[in-house]
Amino acid sequence: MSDMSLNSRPASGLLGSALRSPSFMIGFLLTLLFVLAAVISFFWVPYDVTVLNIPNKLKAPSLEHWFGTDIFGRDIFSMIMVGARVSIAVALVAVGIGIVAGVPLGLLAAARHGSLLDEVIMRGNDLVFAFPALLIAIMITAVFGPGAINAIIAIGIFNIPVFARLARGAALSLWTRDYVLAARVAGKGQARISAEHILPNILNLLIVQGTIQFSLGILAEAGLAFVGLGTQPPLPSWGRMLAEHQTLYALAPQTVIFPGLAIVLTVLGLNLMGDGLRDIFDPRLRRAR
Amino acid sequence: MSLLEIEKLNLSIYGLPILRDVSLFLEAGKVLGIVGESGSGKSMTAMSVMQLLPGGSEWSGHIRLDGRSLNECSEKEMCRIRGNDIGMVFQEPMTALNPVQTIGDQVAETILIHTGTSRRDAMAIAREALNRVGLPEDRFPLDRYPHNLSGGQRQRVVIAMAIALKPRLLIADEPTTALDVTTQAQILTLLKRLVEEDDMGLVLITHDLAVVADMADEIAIMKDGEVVEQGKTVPLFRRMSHPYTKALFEASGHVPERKTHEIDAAKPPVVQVDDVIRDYALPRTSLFSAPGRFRAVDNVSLKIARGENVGLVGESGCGKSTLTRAILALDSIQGGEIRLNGDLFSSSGGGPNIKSRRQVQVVFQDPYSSFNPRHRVDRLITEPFHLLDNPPTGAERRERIVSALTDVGLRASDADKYIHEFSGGQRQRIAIARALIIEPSLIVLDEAVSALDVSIRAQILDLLADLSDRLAVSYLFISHDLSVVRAITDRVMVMKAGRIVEEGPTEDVFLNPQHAYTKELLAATPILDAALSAREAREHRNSER
Amino acid sequence: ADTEVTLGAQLEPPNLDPTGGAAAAIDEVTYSNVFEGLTRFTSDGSVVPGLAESWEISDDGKVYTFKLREGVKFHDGSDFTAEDVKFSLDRINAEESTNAQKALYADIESVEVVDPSTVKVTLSKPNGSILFNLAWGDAVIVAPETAATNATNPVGTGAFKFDDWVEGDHIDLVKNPDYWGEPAKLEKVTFKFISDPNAAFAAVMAGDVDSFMPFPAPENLAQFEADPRFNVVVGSTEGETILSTNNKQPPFDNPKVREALAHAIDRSAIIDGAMFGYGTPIGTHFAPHNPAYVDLTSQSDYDPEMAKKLLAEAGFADGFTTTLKLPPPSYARRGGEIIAAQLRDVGIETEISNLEWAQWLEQVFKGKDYGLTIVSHTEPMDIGIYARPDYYFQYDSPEFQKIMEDLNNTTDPAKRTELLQAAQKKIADDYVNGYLFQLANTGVVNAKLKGIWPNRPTQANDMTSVYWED
Amino acid sequence: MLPFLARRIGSLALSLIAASIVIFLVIEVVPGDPASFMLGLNAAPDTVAALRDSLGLDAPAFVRYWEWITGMFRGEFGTSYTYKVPVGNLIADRVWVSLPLTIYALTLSTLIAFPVGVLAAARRNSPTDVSIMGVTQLGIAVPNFWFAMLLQLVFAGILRWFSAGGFPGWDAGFWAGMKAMTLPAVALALPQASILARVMRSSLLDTLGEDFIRTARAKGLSRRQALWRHAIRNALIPVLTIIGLQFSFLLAGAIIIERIFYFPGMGSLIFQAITQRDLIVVKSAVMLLVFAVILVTFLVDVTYAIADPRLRRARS
Ligand SMILES: Nc1ncnc2c1ncn2[C@@H]1O[C@H](COP(=O)(O)OP(=O)(O)OP(=O)(O)O)[C@@H](O)[C@H]1O
Ligand SMILES: Nc1ncnc2c1ncn2[C@@H]1O[C@H](COP(=O)(O)OP(=O)(O)OP(=O)(O)O)[C@@H](O)[C@H]1O
Ligand SMILES: [Mg+2]
Ligand SMILES: [Mg+2]
Repeated sequence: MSDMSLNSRPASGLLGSALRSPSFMIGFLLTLLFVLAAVISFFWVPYDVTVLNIPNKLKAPSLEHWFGTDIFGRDIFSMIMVGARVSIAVALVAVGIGIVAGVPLGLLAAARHGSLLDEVIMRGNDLVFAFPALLIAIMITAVFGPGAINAIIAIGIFNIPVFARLARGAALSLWTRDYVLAARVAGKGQARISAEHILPNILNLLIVQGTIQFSLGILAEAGLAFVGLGTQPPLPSWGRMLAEHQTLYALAPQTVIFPGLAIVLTVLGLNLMGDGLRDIFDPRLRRAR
Repeated sequence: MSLLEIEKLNLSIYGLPILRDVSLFLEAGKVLGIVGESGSGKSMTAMSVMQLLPGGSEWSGHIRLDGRSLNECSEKEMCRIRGNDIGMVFQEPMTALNPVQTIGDQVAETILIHTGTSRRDAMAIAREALNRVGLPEDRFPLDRYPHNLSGGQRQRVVIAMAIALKPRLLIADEPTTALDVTTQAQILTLLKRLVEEDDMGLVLITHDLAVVADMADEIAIMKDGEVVEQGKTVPLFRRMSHPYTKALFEASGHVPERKTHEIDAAKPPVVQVDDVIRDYALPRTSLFSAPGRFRAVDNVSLKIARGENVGLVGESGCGKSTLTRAILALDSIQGGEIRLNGDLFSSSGGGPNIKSRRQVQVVFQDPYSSFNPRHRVDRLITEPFHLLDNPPTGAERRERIVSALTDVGLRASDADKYIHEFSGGQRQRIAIARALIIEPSLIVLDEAVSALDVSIRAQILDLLADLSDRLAVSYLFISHDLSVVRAITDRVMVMKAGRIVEEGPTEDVFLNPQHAYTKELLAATPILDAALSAREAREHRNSER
Repeated sequence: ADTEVTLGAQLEPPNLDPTGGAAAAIDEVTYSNVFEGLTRFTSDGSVVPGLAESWEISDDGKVYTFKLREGVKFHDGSDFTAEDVKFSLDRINAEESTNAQKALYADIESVEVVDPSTVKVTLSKPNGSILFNLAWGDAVIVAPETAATNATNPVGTGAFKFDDWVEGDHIDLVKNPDYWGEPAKLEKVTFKFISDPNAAFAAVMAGDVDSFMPFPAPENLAQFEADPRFNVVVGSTEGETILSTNNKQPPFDNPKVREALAHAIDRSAIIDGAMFGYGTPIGTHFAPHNPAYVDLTSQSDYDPEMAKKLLAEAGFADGFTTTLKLPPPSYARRGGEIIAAQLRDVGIETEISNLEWAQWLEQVFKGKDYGLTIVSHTEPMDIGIYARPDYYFQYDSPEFQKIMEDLNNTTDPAKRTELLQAAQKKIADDYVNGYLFQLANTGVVNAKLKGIWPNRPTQANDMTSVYWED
Repeated sequence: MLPFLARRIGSLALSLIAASIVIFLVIEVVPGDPASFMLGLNAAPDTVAALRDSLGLDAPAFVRYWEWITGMFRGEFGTSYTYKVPVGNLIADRVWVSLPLTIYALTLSTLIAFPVGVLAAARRNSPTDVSIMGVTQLGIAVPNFWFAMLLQLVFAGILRWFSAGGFPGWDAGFWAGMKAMTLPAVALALPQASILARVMRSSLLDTLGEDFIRTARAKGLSRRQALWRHAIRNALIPVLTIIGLQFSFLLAGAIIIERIFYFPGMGSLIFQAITQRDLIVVKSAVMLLVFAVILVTFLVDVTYAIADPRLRRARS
């Protein structure tokens, strides 16, 4: 797997193979759908999600309320649109943290392969992995209080070793490439080589992993929100919608089915897209097809 | 009736034609050599016989083994034929064996699959097969794992697997390409012996004309999926009716024209290596003991004068690349010092002297991995500008790029292309351009032509000779291919186990080797002319008898 | 008939010593079942004799002489005597005491053993609530030998004995055959702890528990009601659910702002939205089922226009922003969202933060770092907290403190009622907090199970008279 | 093999020390006082102070760290602030519930994933493969708490085949215990099985592309024989890693599932202890989990060495 992007070629032809990959296309469309929902929600939603209409609560789906209304009479469709925003933002920033902190660490460890620094970075990664993620998230929220920011930090911390490991592994195999040797012969330093030669060539790998971590981030946010540690009201969040209506499974199924589906489809979309991207970037598989 | 008959074999993979009208015949007890450049369809022909073609393949024509048509065989019947009637040996001994099974199990598996014998008997037969390929019981018990064996030993295991059931036909697809010359010679001798002992038919696929001239009774020459010429070895080479055969032949023995270089003794040598030691740290064996060391370069000293071409030969793993990396100051050294044009470049104490770095550039073996696939040629070849105090910009930069490209026989317009738009030979030219662009005094060429087809190799050698004449640049030319070294260098050094064991003017060393190892190396190197003459003499004797 | 019952409960007790912690869950398991006090509550909230058969009160109201029941034995077989009473009461007031309600018994000056079945309790000053206070779980009588281990192995005098505790899952009590009073009808009672409301619903539906009181999700009650297997019980609790306001934090130090707050809140929407209709609106900090209750809800009717006007008068025509810190129970979380929306309508923006109990205690209760919060005060008759200026509302009214002092010095019931009503009015007039509703005791009980207390005068699941109907 | 073990054990010890410091420091900064939590709304400040004192909360940090660590070596974990029972017993009880649940779930997920992954790889690009891949994608995308609630509703609430949750204790009998574990184990196992099946498939496909598979085919092995005799054992290495990771996830990451099924496992113990600020339980329980994870990683490494003879030499 780690070899996939290492044979990558420039963008030409990727678009064509993207269009021919069904899993990428389905994934891309699903993802696009939710990104659009999030973007549109900034300008327009069918109903204001901060206005409660208690007499109108728990209405089944209808023409007025496509997905019905929730326990406070809010429009579930609108809440899902705004919730998309939250999910995407939380997951995006968390993945961002993972990339921004993890990739340089991984590149550094690879550049200093075998040194004490490398060992320290790798053992540090193992250490983070050794902590059960959800527990640490709970501890973090116990220290700093619940909220979107802390959820982001909690999820982000666990993304760091993921990206550090990935970057290190891929970078290590690139460091043995002749073109890296050639750059060293040209007198370039480790930082410069990492930036010019290593990073661009592991980008594909990072994009694929990023997509997958992104979907995991959405699931994690939902999980945290479900135990009450994620985004706080009044901002809607898919996980909290599920948590707040978990007792209404039988009475008002729309309140749990739609947010649940939103999570499932988004995660599915992202995973399919990641899979598709992997196939597209991986020349070995491409040849086989 | 021939042992193997291939008649009008056509193959396409996902609609892409790969083989066209390939027809080949082989008698029992004979060797058929198939030669041709990379991608000419040699392996695919072999795979068609095995019926192990990749997905999306469609083929037509006839393949008969001992008169039995494989066209009509079901997959199940093919399974019975493979390993039993046809054995196959592949090129890469390092990956051809299952790393988590013992060699005994892997050899015995062939027997267990095809015969109803007990495991014990199968192990006994496996033992015997391993003995036959020269892996005796006392040193190679059945419960060894592949990773304990060297490449040549692994290749023997693969051969043992293929011949365990004494198949009628053995196909060997480049069985020695990954091995060094001495091991290659042993494996080839082994194959020859097995053919004689078992009266087996052997299809030997290779791109090395010398090997095939030595081994094969009949030769088929392939190009672009077609057999362009086929016939008995000696007449085929003597006649060479097809122009491609002729080109191939000429290219493989090609010696570029070179002027002799005058050495200016007054100037300091381009590179002077004094008592260099390079140790690799081995992984720690325990937390507290100091890590072990492996001495890959052991007290090596050498000198290269301006304009001189020096060769460095030796078998795989003897430390050639390690020495190169030390000269390029890519790795720190543990002893000695390296001077470039008289200035200290690197020593065991300190890191490299950046100022001197521009004096030395390098060309690597693999033209495919030598370039960052994301950069255009202009950016690729100007990378060494980094070493200059005032890198040229604008028009001057462009000019330097164009002149470097034209120097290596490429066009100015190639500067804006990506590396994947070039062939292997062109890539190697670009690599040379990159090395030349800052006008270094020494270029290290580490197996720079080993990955190229013979005809392209000939072109690159010409280019190198030409450049060295025109620009007075020195080469350190590293290769395991003695004929290439002989063609291009003035002086040669022979390396063994981290030490230089012999050194002298190239022709002297080749004609009159002093060290036993050099002699062994030379004896093992197949040479086309010599092989042909030997075969001719043999055939002549046989026909007289 | 069946003689075993499994009760569902949302919170697991941290330990089983009611004298060593405030957790309601401790009393919910042990009160009256395992431990008994001198007096005790009945289902309707009145105080009746417990381990004390009777008592006499001196004329100055300072000396209580309790006549103890005879023939009472602790579960370990030892006799219950006046010494145990003295030990238990002295222990509450000892310096190193960790009794959560120590303040309730601060007036006890001394406890004397007159004879093995008589105890004389002397107060430093008259306290009309002392019999009531002694009925709390925090004043149960324990034996000196076992006091230290009651947390994990409670030994009391009640109709049930502690049997087994699988931490995190359940606690078993078994019938005490040697009970002094009428023996329990059940052989075994199991308390099963299910914190998740959805799991609670599933557990009831699956028949894993026979009763779940209070049931944490009022929205499911309608479904149980429709199911003939279950009875839905709606009773009263002592829980005044209020929008606690930080009276010292600007702008809430301005009575006008607090009044505006009171008018901005629509109680019926909250009861409907957060509690699915279960709950009685209150206008002051007092339980509506108490005879002394005065209905003051009209004083803080929902009137957003009025609220805006008052805000403008107070100088906040453009509104302001404050914090709303919510503890975990769903009345608080849901109520909080509704109140936030209602306050937004009058221009008050709230930043909601959902806190765990520990954080709530730290930030709100102890640190007084909050603007608004919602919490249910479930202690019975706890209007006295308004007399503590350092209490987290930070309400400091000498007038109110005077009323409370008078109340403590009064034993005459009519006079006490009068004072209690004055107190209720005073805090309503000062709009100390937003008074929302009295928490209802809503639960679901197997239709065949009889004798469960419908009301919750204190945190208790008195199982002594529960039985299965055939 | 021995030096390899020594080296791994050394780094294992270092990791544990680092982990214990991290845990202790995090616990130090968690706001919230166990004493005031226990005493509730009406407690007087001096009561709280008395309780803090009796809980030993006021000693300096270094002393408490040292006592904690040395205590653990003696097998003493202190007494839970709230439960008032020895932390060791508390954790031991939960481990006997969590560990079987983890093993149950892991077994289920492996039993499902293994054949499914092999089937998909063997029939690469066939409709079977495509649909298996689709279903596993869905399995990964479905939040496990959502799935758990659904299981509970259907199998406990409607069909009433299982109780909705809880754990009767092993005293109630082995089968009663297994039955109580079934729904949580299934809820935990299915998403994990999806992941595992995908890893199994791709690892197997990678291995099937290796040269030695071609060698095996040339010996006359059929596709299926080559798969079973040569590919699977080699493909198992990445699969082992994932199983190792899943073990740690299941052991502690099951908090949400444990909540839904009010299952008295390690996850809910820690969750509850955090809410009650029973920090003495939290730190030892988390330490134990981290220890378990590090230990499993270690075991996986050693298993690698057994599965792959190359590693035995390379590291020794
Ligand atoms: N699995 C495959 N799928 C599609 N095309 C293939 C596949 N393998 C080989 N080819 C193509 O078939 C042609 C012949 O390849 P083949 O491997 O037979 O060459 P060869 O003569 O053995 O070369 P070499 O000396 O490099 O081994 C090449 O053009 C190659 O690109
Ligand atoms: N990073 C390393 N660590 C330890 N040993 C190494 C390392 N790199 C190379 N070696 C060992 O050093 C010796 C010399 O290796 P080197 O690559 O220089 O050989 P070479 O002569 O270039 O061989 P080839 O012809 O195969 O390229 C070999 O025995 C090799 O196993
Ligand atoms: Mg080939
Ligand atoms: Mg080399």
